[in-house]
Amino acid sequence: MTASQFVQFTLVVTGAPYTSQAPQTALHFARAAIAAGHTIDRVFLYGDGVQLATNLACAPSDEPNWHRSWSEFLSAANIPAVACIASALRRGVINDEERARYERDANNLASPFQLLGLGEWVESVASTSKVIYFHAGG
Amino acid sequence: MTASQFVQFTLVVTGAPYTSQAPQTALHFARAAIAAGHTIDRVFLYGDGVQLATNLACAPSDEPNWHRSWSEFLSAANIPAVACIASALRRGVINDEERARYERDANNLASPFQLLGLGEWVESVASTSKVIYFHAGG
Amino acid sequence: MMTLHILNKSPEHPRFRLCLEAVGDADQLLLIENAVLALSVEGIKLPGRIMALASDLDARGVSVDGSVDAIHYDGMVALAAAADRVISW
Amino acid sequence: MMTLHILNKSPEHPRFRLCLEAVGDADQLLLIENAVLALSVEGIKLPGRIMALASDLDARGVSVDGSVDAIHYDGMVALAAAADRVISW
Amino acid sequence: MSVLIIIDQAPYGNWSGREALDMALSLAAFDQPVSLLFVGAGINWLRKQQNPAPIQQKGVNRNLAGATVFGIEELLADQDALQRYGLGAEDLLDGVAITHYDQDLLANYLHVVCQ
Amino acid sequence: MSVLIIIDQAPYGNWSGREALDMALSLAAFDQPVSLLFVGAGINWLRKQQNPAPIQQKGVNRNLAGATVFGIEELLADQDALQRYGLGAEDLLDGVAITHYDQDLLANYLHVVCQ
Repeated sequence: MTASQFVQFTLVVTGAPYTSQAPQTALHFARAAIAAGHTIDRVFLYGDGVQLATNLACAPSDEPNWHRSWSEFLSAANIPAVACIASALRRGVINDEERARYERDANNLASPFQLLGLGEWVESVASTSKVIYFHAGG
Repeated sequence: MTASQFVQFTLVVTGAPYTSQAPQTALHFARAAIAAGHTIDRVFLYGDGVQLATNLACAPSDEPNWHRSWSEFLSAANIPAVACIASALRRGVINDEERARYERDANNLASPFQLLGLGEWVESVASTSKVIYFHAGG
Repeated sequence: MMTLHILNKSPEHPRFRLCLEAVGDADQLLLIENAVLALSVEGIKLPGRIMALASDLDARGVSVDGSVDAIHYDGMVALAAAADRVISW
Repeated sequence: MMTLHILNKSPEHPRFRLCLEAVGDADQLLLIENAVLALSVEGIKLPGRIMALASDLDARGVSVDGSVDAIHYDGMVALAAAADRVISW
Repeated sequence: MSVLIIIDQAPYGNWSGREALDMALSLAAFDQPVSLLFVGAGINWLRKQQNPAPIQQKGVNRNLAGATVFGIEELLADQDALQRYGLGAEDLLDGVAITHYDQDLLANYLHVVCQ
Repeated sequence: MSVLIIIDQAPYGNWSGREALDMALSLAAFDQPVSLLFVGAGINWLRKQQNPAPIQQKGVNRNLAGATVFGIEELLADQDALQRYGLGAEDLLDGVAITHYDQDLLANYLHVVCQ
């Protein structure tokens, strides 16, 4: 690969923070990809990975806050961030629209995440993007 | 065992709903224990198990709602229910007090769960209760 | 000391072996959730007295012969109540 | 077709074996997270060209000899960008 | 860009197999070529006699049995996994092809997901 | 009521080992007798040279090395796991006792947790 061959990545995170290392590894990868001049067209959270999109997590003050680091990175780099709506609803991560639909008292979807369907992921798979998965380890 | 030998159980759930079968198995066990005349002195959620204590999960209408089933069972049977506060904070399950402390916009702890420390679990272990664990499978 | 071992991992999981090594001849082994699949694996030798949750067997379409007791949740409660010690794997 | 295999499971995990069976001689194998522990297991034969994430090696106190390339996240990105196909195990 | 989704987790004990199946169905819904490969404990998704009603979960048999109707190209079962679990072709859902998990099989797909 | 907490998961890749350690420390804080047993991939918690700063996690070495100060009675390492990972006594944190995982070992504890 020559330096001019930039790649468009889609990152799919399926492991939850403070449960797996997946969101951490994915964030390190994402930062390094941007630093190298590549682009990230979408970050897609699936399965337990949607837990990264809650804005109610409160990390102890002596530990890194992976939720905030991710939100700040996505906003600063202007990367579209999607949590799979089916995964998120089951696991209690909802936006204002779903709060109203399901008649709940609150919503907890962190900015800049959106709740959208698997079609977003299909779009990445069908495109020229390189889709890289970050699963829970073990 | 004769019919008169009733046992006091503590149930510890460490697997998350819609991720593992643990909360389902634990609920079936809990109902059968009560039906048989035993008592449950405490249900303690630990690790990923604290996800059972969110009130924002929205199960599809054609699937059982394990969050609601658990809350209803605990309230009806008047069983003290605790989510480990350290596990819950990291994973974004908070009550009104923590919402205020961490300056969040919402809280999402389902009734009748309380956020308390591991000392609650220690109390069960040190007592005459039989502590039964329900971990994530795989 | 009679121990009830509750195992919920599929036979591929490393915890499965850990559990089997811990089961004594006088112990009881209760297979639940994915662990019931072990009953259809050729050549797995399970120690102690073997039981399995009927609903988990049904869910996964696993049938058992007379050497295994298929029990329900009330049976699981009775076993847990009677055991000197319960270990969940 | 050159495939980069990214493996993050410890050697006890059933996915570990699944990955090793999928790695061809011309492929690259990148060990990350708990998978770096495999480099200290006696007698594990790893196929293809082996790399490992330096930060995960450091975290777990695993040292490697010259047969393994310890790389950083920028190296991981470069490998992923250059590969025809990337499989995360 | 043909996609292979590998399922190596047993059914019902966790959600990852179901969510992998949802991925396959989504691809098919958008007319993307996709195949499913069942290996290891994942082979148990393919048993005929599943009845998850007692554990209050949805059976996937119907979805899997109708997979090709939904546009999924192949349902592949690894031979070694079948043998390990004592399963013959007669024990499996209709429409399953028996194959052998190895590098050559994977080489047929440009995108491989092992969730 | 002596408690044994078994750790069979490798460090840092998931949180279960850390949360098991927190359980042990809590018991010790309330003066309850507790021991920790490291088996399988969990043995890697006991390595001397861990440096999780580059992955921004907290090292547990300090907690483990001071375990007995905190009131944890024993840190036990399974011999087979040590051998598998090529670890000798000199590679381990101070205060670790080498043992053999089997039924007899577990029989010493009335409460066993394998999280």
